[in-house]
Amino acid sequence: MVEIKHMCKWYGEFSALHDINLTVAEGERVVVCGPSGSGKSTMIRCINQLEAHQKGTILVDGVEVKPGMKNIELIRREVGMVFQSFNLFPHMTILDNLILGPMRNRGASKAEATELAMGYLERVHIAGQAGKYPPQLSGGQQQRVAIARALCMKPKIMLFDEPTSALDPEMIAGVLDVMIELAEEGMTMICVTHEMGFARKVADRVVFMDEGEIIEIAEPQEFFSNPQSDRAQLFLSQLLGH
Amino acid sequence: MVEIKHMCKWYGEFSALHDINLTVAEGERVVVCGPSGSGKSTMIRCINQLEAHQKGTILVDGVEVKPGMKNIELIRREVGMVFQSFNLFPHMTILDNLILGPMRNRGASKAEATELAMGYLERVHIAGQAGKYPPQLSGGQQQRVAIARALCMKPKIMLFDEPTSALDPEMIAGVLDVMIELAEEGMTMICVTHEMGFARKVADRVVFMDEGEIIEIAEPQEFFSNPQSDRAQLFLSQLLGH
Amino acid sequence: MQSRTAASTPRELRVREEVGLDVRALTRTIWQVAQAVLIFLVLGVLIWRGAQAMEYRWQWYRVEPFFYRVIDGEIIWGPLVKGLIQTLKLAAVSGFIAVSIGFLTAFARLSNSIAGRIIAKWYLEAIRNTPLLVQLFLFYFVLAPIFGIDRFWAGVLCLAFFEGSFAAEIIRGGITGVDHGQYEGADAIGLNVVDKYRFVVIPQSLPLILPPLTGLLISLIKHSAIVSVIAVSELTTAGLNLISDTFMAFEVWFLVAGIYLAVTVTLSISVSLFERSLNKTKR
Amino acid sequence: MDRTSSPPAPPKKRLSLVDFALFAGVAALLLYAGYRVNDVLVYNWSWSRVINFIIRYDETSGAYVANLLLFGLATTLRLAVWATILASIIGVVMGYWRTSENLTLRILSRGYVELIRNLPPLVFIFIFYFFISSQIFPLLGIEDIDRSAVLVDNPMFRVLFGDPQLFPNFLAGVLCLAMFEGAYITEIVRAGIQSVPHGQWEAARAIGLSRTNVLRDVVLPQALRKILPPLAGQFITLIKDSAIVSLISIQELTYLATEVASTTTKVFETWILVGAMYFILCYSFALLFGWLERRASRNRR
Amino acid sequence: AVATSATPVAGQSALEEVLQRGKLRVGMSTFVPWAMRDKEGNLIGFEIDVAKKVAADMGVEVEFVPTAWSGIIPALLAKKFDVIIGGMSITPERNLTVNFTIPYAHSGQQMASNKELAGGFTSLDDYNDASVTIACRRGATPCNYAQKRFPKATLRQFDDDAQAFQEVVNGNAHAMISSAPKPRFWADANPDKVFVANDGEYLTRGDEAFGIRKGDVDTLNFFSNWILVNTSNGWLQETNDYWFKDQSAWKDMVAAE
Ligand SMILES: Nc1ncnc2c1ncn2[C@@H]1O[C@H](COP(=O)(O)OP(=O)(O)OP(=O)(O)O)[C@@H](O)[C@H]1O
Ligand SMILES: Nc1ncnc2c1ncn2[C@@H]1O[C@H](COP(=O)(O)OP(=O)(O)OP(=O)(O)O)[C@@H](O)[C@H]1O
Ligand SMILES: [Mg+2]
Ligand SMILES: [Mg+2]
Repeated sequence: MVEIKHMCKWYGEFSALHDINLTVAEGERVVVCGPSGSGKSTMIRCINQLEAHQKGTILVDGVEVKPGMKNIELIRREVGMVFQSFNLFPHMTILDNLILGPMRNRGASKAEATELAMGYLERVHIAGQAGKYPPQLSGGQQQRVAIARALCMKPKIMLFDEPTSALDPEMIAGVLDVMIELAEEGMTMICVTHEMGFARKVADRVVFMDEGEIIEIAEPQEFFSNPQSDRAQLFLSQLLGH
Repeated sequence: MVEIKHMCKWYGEFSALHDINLTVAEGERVVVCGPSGSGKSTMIRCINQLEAHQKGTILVDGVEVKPGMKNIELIRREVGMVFQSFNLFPHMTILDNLILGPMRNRGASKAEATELAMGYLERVHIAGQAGKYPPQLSGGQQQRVAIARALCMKPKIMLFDEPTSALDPEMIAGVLDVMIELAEEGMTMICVTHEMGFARKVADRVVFMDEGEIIEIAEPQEFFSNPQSDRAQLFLSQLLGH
Repeated sequence: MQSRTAASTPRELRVREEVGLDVRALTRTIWQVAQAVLIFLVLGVLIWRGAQAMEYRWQWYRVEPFFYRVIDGEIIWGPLVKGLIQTLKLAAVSGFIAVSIGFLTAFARLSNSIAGRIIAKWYLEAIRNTPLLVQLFLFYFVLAPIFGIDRFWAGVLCLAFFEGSFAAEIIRGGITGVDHGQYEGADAIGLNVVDKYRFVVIPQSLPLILPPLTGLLISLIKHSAIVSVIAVSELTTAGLNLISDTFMAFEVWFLVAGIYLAVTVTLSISVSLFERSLNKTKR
Repeated sequence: MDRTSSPPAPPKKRLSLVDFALFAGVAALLLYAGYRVNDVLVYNWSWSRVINFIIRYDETSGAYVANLLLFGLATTLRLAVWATILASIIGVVMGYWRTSENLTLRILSRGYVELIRNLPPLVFIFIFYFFISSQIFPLLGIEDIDRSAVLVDNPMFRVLFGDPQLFPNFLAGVLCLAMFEGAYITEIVRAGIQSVPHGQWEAARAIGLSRTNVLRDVVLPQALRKILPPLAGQFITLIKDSAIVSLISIQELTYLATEVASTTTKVFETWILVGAMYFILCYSFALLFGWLERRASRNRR
Repeated sequence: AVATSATPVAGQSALEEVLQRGKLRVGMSTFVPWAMRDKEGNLIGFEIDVAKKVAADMGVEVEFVPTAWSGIIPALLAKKFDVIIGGMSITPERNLTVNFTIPYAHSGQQMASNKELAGGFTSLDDYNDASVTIACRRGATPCNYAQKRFPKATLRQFDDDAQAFQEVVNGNAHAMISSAPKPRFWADANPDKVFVANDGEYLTRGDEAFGIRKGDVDTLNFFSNWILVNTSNGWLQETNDYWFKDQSAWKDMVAAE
């Protein structure tokens, strides 16, 4: 589904990612973790080319994505993305946020798009708010809308970038529940998160990054009980000590 | 040292403080806690009139402070204040930050002021950084500089407004150590903080506020082991559960 | 199966390898620049043809004496050079006064003084809501004789009051742009109002104020053209006089435009170079 | 004490010594001016001659009718309205180009903005005017339109564009001003577009929208809120700046004022009255826009 | 299409265009009493009468295009109008850029002086001094004259006569030079501040002519001969007298004092 080979990225002279190799099979669920600044966001943003990489190859569903390529939109439609800060469009109602993509990209009629959107809103347990504007919703609700918006594109894979870290504690559970449901339905997903409970529950593999490199890839049980690298050990101890 | 009687404050129509009564004797150390928005900052900011109150009286060292009074500077020089966000002057070196007050207010010569400042920098264990600029220091170091700056005025009382809450966990200990040393030297202080360890260790009394009112004043042992009001119980349970 | 742990390279050791020249990106860039140049060229040609269509007779050979004449081996500067000097003088003097007015007005607006705020506000409204040309006429024909101000100073003061209103807003923006915590920090160590502004607020607002203020001063050079209507002998006046003497309107206008452009662009570039060197020394 | 009681009224602000000194200073200045006018500057004030050019008594119809200066005011206003509309269109297109990924478009818009901002307005108007009126108009056939056709010579047209006889000139003036102000509006639009948080672009791209759709559906609607207030300000600026087109045979307020001053030799009265006319016009618009903005921001909540 | 519009069709003179269009477009600039506004805001004056008569003789309508003085030549070249009838005096320098007809008026230049500043001057030579300031309308005959006659004096050029005159009233200039009879009108209006220097004698004479585009012989020929005819039959002199002798004939039309 996603294949990253020897991918490198620099910001100017600063090496943000170095020799990244990662293959995610269809239906697989990967959790990425690591200290702040380790390049987690940068890595998953390269997958749909919100950031351009400079070396190596990235294949999404068999198609190579390259910086400056034409029709990058076509690939982005296959890839749903959820951000830490939701990034809903504040000037549109929830429903309009959801139907915008299907209507513009796939030429869906308004009725079709609305039906689809309402379906996903049900799924994230928020159909009652369809007519409201994003700022009127709580953070947790907004994040669930953001997930629904990504799902409306019927993506083959979902990328999550710390979807719960901007939320108040009470809100986190609701969003995680939605993500767990999605995982159980078999959606392929790559998820940057520090919610270790979530990782334990749904992840097929955990990827640990530090300083722009993948340090360790392991199954969650193994990773949590017996991290191989010193840095992962340190990271986990801090996380649990917190 | 500080005497607050029947003090009320509104922001527009919103009642931020209601009927506050609090007396702090010389050498006493008071910790103020309470949920967010309960008016803790507002209360201590009224003491040196960074906020104007509208009703009641506040006496600092026997002098009444009033909104719009002349020579409020004279009172502020008696009262040291440390903010959550340090508020160091970023365009001046650490040393210049410290000597500005003594030179301008007390007409101290540059040599005198520098000597004094270096003394306090020693005391907060940071004398080596005197020539640097604030942005070059870590948060914890900046906060210690802020404390030293306040001390350079030789204040009779120190006010702290959540001095550690903007700091990374590793930084907190250093700042708290300095504050504990200060307390042990007998400085009068009013400290808004959620560091319960600190409160237990140095506070003579703990003031618990909620919704703009003082709900409970008690000795730390009593307050932590056996809070009287429901709200304080709830608050403590959340704080410890966190 | 992927290995569990990878051997890692420390970040400092990962030099950025030359990925090789991206030929496609380079050709695209060149093509796009060429396109833009082409469009500008076409526009230029169209304008030139416009002049042609008017059957205008270009008399560029007549313009040299506008700059200088050599009489008995001595160089006598022509009207355009003299005008330029006068323009620069005008802009410098009124720029200085404008900045002073700007500071005064900004402080008046931020102060507690009711009268200060009212006067500053009316000054700003009056300037903002009337054309500069009308202000100049009023200033020169009505106020100047009343107060006995001469022509040059009438022009200078009028420009200064006009640009001063913009300077005031820039300065006020810079001052209010300083973080509120800085005011509180200054208050908390007991500084009085003057010291608070002198040592804490103004030094920090200068980096916010200076770039737009230099922009303003550069635009002052352009705006100073307007004092030609009261016959202050600056560059535009010199140009207008030449036009009415010789009727060579287009040559003179192009020359005048070229001189203004040269001056403002030179100034903009040197200011940005200066700013860059300032930023560099800061780090 | 009662929690629900409302706060005590804030203390009345009192005038301080400084205030009195300032007011006294201004008053002294005014008095001195008055004294100079009366004693030093001997001048025959004759307001009626100039006011006559604002409104005059028409003997044949026995009513008061508008005269030259009011017509000039109307022309000024018409110029400003049409030029703002056109300049906004230019500004939106150029402002979009300024943020475009295409280098050609960026260079073009940047060149346009820099050129206009670095030339004295007078010079720009002059050169551009002779370009459009000698090149563009003949191509479009504007000069040859039938100025007495029904479509052209009717009251509606007169209200919108003024005297049909002067229409080509008027149009040239509007185009000049629009090109000129367009550069400033370009920068306003660019700032508006760039004020939309980066996350909005990313989110819109992430759901696979094309660049045009991102702008049209997501960015511009949000930028509009930031753009409208400075745009209103620019309209007022345009009312003032329109005085420069008097150079090119358009009879707006300032040009007619010079004519009136010249005919009557009443320089003081003319400029004081014309200054007041501009002030009233611009200030009313400033108040109107301020009110609209406050109302809009209240509705938003 | 572009090529033909860029190079004018040979033989298409302004004269023919006017006849085809049925309308003569005249460029002018306000200049009492050559052209000015009456109480109703209409244009009146010597030039207005001349232009109306030219148009009537051609059998076409007339349209006036008031234009700021500094824009009047480019506007002519850009074909905003067919001819300038604007009190424009002939100078060789200008003649290099535009064509002039034979003169249709011969203005005399008078000087209005400030009583306080120049009251003690006994001869014109007193004005030729570095401390003296003389105002005039930009690009008109008086400016050229002043430059030559008073080379030491400072010259101030304005876009408009009224501004130049106001300078004298305000005491910023010693004197202003303008074509007769304006200096006298103004001296009459401000008797305690201003007087007409040189006992009202003309300082110099100017020759005013129509200005037209270069290379258009037909039009030049027509206008020159029109002026010739109307000089011979006395019409020009008559009209000139009406406007320039004194203001009594038309004062009521402009003033409402
Ligand atoms: N646009 C940028 N320009 C320059 N450096 C950048 C940019 N974006 C990120 N970086 C740097 O790249 C490194 C990796 O950033 P990235 O955001 O991917 O980290 P992260 O693992 O997502 O961290 P976090 O947990 O804080 O989100 C960081 O050191 C960051 O400072
Ligand atoms: N300048 C202001 N204008 C209006 N309301 C204000 C202002 N400052 C504070 N408030 C309100 O007054 C109340 C008390 O604020 P205050 O900052 O004193 O709370 P706090 O106890 O310090 O909270 P925190 O723990 O979040 O710092 C809050 O509800 C706050 O929203
Ligand atoms: Mg990140
Ligand atoms: Mg607080």
